[in-house]
Amino acid sequence: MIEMHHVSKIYYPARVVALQDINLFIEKGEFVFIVGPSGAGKSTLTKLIYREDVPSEGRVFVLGKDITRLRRREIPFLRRKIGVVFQDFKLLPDRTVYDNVAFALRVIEASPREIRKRVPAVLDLVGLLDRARNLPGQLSGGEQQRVALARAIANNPPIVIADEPTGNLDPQTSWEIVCLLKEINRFGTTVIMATHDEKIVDAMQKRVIALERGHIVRDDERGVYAHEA
Amino acid sequence: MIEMHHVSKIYYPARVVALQDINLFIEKGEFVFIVGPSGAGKSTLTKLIYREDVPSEGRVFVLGKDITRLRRREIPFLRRKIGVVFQDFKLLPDRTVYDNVAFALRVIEASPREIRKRVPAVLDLVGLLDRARNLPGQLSGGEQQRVALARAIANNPPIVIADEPTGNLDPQTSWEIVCLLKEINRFGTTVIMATHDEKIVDAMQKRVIALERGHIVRDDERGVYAHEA
Amino acid sequence: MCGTMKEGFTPMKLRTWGYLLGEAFTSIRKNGLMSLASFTTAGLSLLVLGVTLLLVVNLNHMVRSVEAQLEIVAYLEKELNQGELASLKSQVETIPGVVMVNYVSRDEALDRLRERLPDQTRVFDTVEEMNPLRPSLEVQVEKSDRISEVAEVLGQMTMVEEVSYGREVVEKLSKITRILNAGGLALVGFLALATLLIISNSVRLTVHARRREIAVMKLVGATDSLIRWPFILEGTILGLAGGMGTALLLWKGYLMLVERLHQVLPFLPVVTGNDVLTQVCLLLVATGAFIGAAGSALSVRRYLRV
Amino acid sequence: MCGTMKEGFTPMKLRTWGYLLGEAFTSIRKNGLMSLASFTTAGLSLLVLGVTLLLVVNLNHMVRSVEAQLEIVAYLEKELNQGELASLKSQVETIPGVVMVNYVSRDEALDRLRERLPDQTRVFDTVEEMNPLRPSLEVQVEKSDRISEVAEVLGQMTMVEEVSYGREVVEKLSKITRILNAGGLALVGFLALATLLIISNSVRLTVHARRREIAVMKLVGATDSLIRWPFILEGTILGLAGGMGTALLLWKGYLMLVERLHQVLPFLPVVTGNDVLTQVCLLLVATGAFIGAAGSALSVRRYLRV
Ligand SMILES: Nc1ncnc2c1ncn2[C@@H]1O[C@H](COP(=O)(O)OP(=O)(O)OP(=O)(O)O)[C@@H](O)[C@H]1O
Ligand SMILES: Nc1ncnc2c1ncn2[C@@H]1O[C@H](COP(=O)(O)OP(=O)(O)OP(=O)(O)O)[C@@H](O)[C@H]1O
Ligand SMILES: [Mg+2]
Ligand SMILES: [Mg+2]
Repeated sequence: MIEMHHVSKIYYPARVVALQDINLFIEKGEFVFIVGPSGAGKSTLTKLIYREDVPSEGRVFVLGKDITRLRRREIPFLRRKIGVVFQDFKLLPDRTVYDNVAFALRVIEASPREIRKRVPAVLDLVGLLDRARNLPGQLSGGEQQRVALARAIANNPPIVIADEPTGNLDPQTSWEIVCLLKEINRFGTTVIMATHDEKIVDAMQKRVIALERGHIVRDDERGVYAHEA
Repeated sequence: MIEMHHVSKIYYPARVVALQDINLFIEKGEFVFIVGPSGAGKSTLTKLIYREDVPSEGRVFVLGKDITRLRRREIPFLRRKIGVVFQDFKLLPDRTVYDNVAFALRVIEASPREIRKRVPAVLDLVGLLDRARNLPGQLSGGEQQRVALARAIANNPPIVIADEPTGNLDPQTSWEIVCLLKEINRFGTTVIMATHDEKIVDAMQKRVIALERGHIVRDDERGVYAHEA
Repeated sequence: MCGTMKEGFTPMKLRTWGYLLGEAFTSIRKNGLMSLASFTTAGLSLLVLGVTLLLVVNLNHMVRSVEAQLEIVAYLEKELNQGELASLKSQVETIPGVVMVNYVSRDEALDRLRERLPDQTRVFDTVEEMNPLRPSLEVQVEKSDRISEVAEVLGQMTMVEEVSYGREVVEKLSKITRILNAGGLALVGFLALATLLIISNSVRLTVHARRREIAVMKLVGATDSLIRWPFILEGTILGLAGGMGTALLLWKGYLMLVERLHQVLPFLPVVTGNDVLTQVCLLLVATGAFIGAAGSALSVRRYLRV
Repeated sequence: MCGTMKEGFTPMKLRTWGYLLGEAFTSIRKNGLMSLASFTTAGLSLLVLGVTLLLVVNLNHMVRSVEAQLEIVAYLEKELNQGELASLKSQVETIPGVVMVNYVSRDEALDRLRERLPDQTRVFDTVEEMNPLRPSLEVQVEKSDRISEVAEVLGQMTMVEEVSYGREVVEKLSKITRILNAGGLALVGFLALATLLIISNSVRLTVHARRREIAVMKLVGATDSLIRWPFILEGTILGLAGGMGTALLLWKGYLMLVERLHQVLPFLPVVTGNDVLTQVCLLLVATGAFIGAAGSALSVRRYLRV
């Protein structure tokens, strides 16, 4: 479902090596944690999957296609298949919570009926149905993060990427969100989650890919956040 | 140093009650954690201190002045005394890391010599001296967060407010940052930190104020994140 | 599975178009002050263009009407009888460019001279009984640059003794006409260009202000069309509104001005026909809409490469 | 400790001013395309204003020069000798508004009439020996609307038999002058307003694009001045640059045009004096700088309330 072959990413002109010689296979339906210190390359890795960036070297296959060779016109259709919770949320500041979530359905030209049904449903899942009419700027950090999650899962994409989706949430709410992702995963969605939350990683017993300075230093089937504390 | 008397904050028109009847005294040199679930009112509480918002009711005293009665012209001089790590960083996207940090010194009209000395020093403290020439958009989430911290402490303010300053950091780096705050606190700076990190709160053994739905539900001298898990 | 060519070419559904139009209106409403800025900018630029257009049209019209008063005088050898006159007249009327021919007898000529020089009455009293003036044909010509040709043809006719026309005046006038036309065209062209640049600058600034939003939309999977069209529609609506506002203002204003001018300067030949005004107004509305649409389309382009 | 009144009034240090100017230039460079948009918008609007100004100035000049050719003819009872003439002349010259006085004897009058009517030579041959014309004083008046007053005074003088001036032409002309002046003033006023609005709209759009940045700066403790001044300086620089570019273009363009016009229409009385051109150009530069500064100052205000 997602494959990376000898992928490197170097940011110019500063020549920052964000990723180096990454080889990775993620099957359909997997639940993968990506861990590693700040600046290790976790976000960069996810950006290569939904093609916010292209690798400097190597090939990335997503859903059976070499996305490093995608035409400009085809990119939106890739992105619609991948729901992303961005680390900095990337909500549209001038639109209500409702419209932010609805936007993910508008891009796939869903019918108004579908939108009216689906948006309240996902907002309810993240516990923000009563804030639908607010603008993102009127929500707390954790609430905004949950709106971002609602948008990511709104159109039932086959892949969900969550970059630090609990960074602004208390432990209790974090657990609820992770359970939600687990539930989605149980119904066949591939979930990739970059996180710093030791407790969650350790408790979930899922595959853990550990990055450090752009290298994969560990890839365990039922891993933990770190071997040595 | 910071006092709140019967403070309430209600956001209109939705009538969201963010804080209700808060009474609070924080002495000079204290280190205070503010904890609580998502949307409890932690950020709102801090916003009242540096006057991003005014309370709907009650009085707030900071550094001996009733800041609910501050004139518009006086507000900048309050804010210069308070270094804030915003939950969403609030870096200037068009300026380099260096200029972002230097800006906090420019507002107090520091001399160019001071700026040239101080900016690299604080960037070194947060481990980002080599990224000084980058724009915020070219940094990882955790790196941006550390730039925000560097800016907050750059002009040695008597009060530092850090809203979720480790939300995007791995445990290792989080500890380093907290130690940095502790160090600053040891030299007399009052530190107020809103956080969701159980481990840090429990290990630090500092004062903990717990909020829930706008109420202070707990205020312990040497507290922990939560009594019951 | 994803991003096949076929998907890339799927046209947008009808309901999506409705949504796009809604987006455009919502955006205009939300960015109220900015919309107002773009609207007034477009309106004002078009107004300047429109005022200049009308000015040029009127100047042209005035020069025309002065030209229409120009005439060639062909002095005849002797007074003509009815038959001779008719044949000469019809002959002259066939010369290309001639609009009207008028015979002036010797008596008429003297009467006119007397009128022209009211202070010199005593001179004419003296010559009354022995009128030394010649009969003439007054020939009116369509355009001033035709006059010299016509004069030449007239001069070669039998019975015509001498041809006279204000050669200098005619030459000056036809030069002025040419310069006015060229200058007016240049001015209108310059203003059209300025209007285009000013409006599209204003649109570009609006798009620029929303560049981060555009980037986010693209990351969530929006096609270029889905992002582009609300901007284009918004630009079109604002340009159209600006154009229509301008047209209305210009229409009312011009009619009022013409009426006022008629009272003060009844002899001034201003263009009053509604058809010219209609054309100018339609042109402004069309220009506004076109520039708004094209400006948006071009401006948004830069920000789609995300 | 914090926010005492005294602090609120502390003026900015000199080095801060240097920093602010640096900020303005940096911002212009960073927002290259947007700066260009504002610059061209300002430049074009000012150019339109400048072209119109020169047009109005020239029209006025032309009307003036036609007016200058207007004169009153005061017919005298008899030929005057040297002494009489000198005293009458000096008397007439003291009438307010009179610019020049010229005596025309009977012989001169006949010669002129002959020149004016070259086709009627035979008439004059007839009257040669018994010249019926009267001697006259030609009086030139400063402005067309002074003519009727002056004529009246002249009429009441001894020795003056009759006063004559093209009453209708004069009246038409003074009406036209008034309308041209009013119209030109209205046009320039309208364009100045349009320029002001267009430029300040453009500035407002730039400021709007950076509203989030402004909010962040305020939260970090920046005073209003620290945020406002880079914008004001940026606006001033762009407005100044726009004004200077325009002035240069206008200067070169006008001189070229005047030269060209002189070749084609040597008789056309265009304004050639460098002083008028200098004034117009300085006005444009000043207007550009002023509008840029004021537009920025006003636009940034809305976003400072954070
Ligand atoms: N556009 C860019 N230009 C230059 N360097 C970049 C750019 N984007 C990312 N980097 C650098 O690449 C490295 C990896 O970044 P990335 O965002 O993948 O880290 P991360 O693992 O997500 O870190 P965090 O946990 O802090 O979010 C970092 O050092 C970052 O500064
Ligand atoms: N401008 C606003 N308008 C309306 N409601 C608001 C506004 N700002 C905050 N709120 C609401 O007030 C409540 C408290 O918000 P606050 O940001 O203080 O929460 P928090 O404790 O910081 O949460 P988190 O841990 O998620 O950051 C939330 O329910 C939030 O939605
Ligand atoms: Mg990251
Ligand atoms: Mg918060």
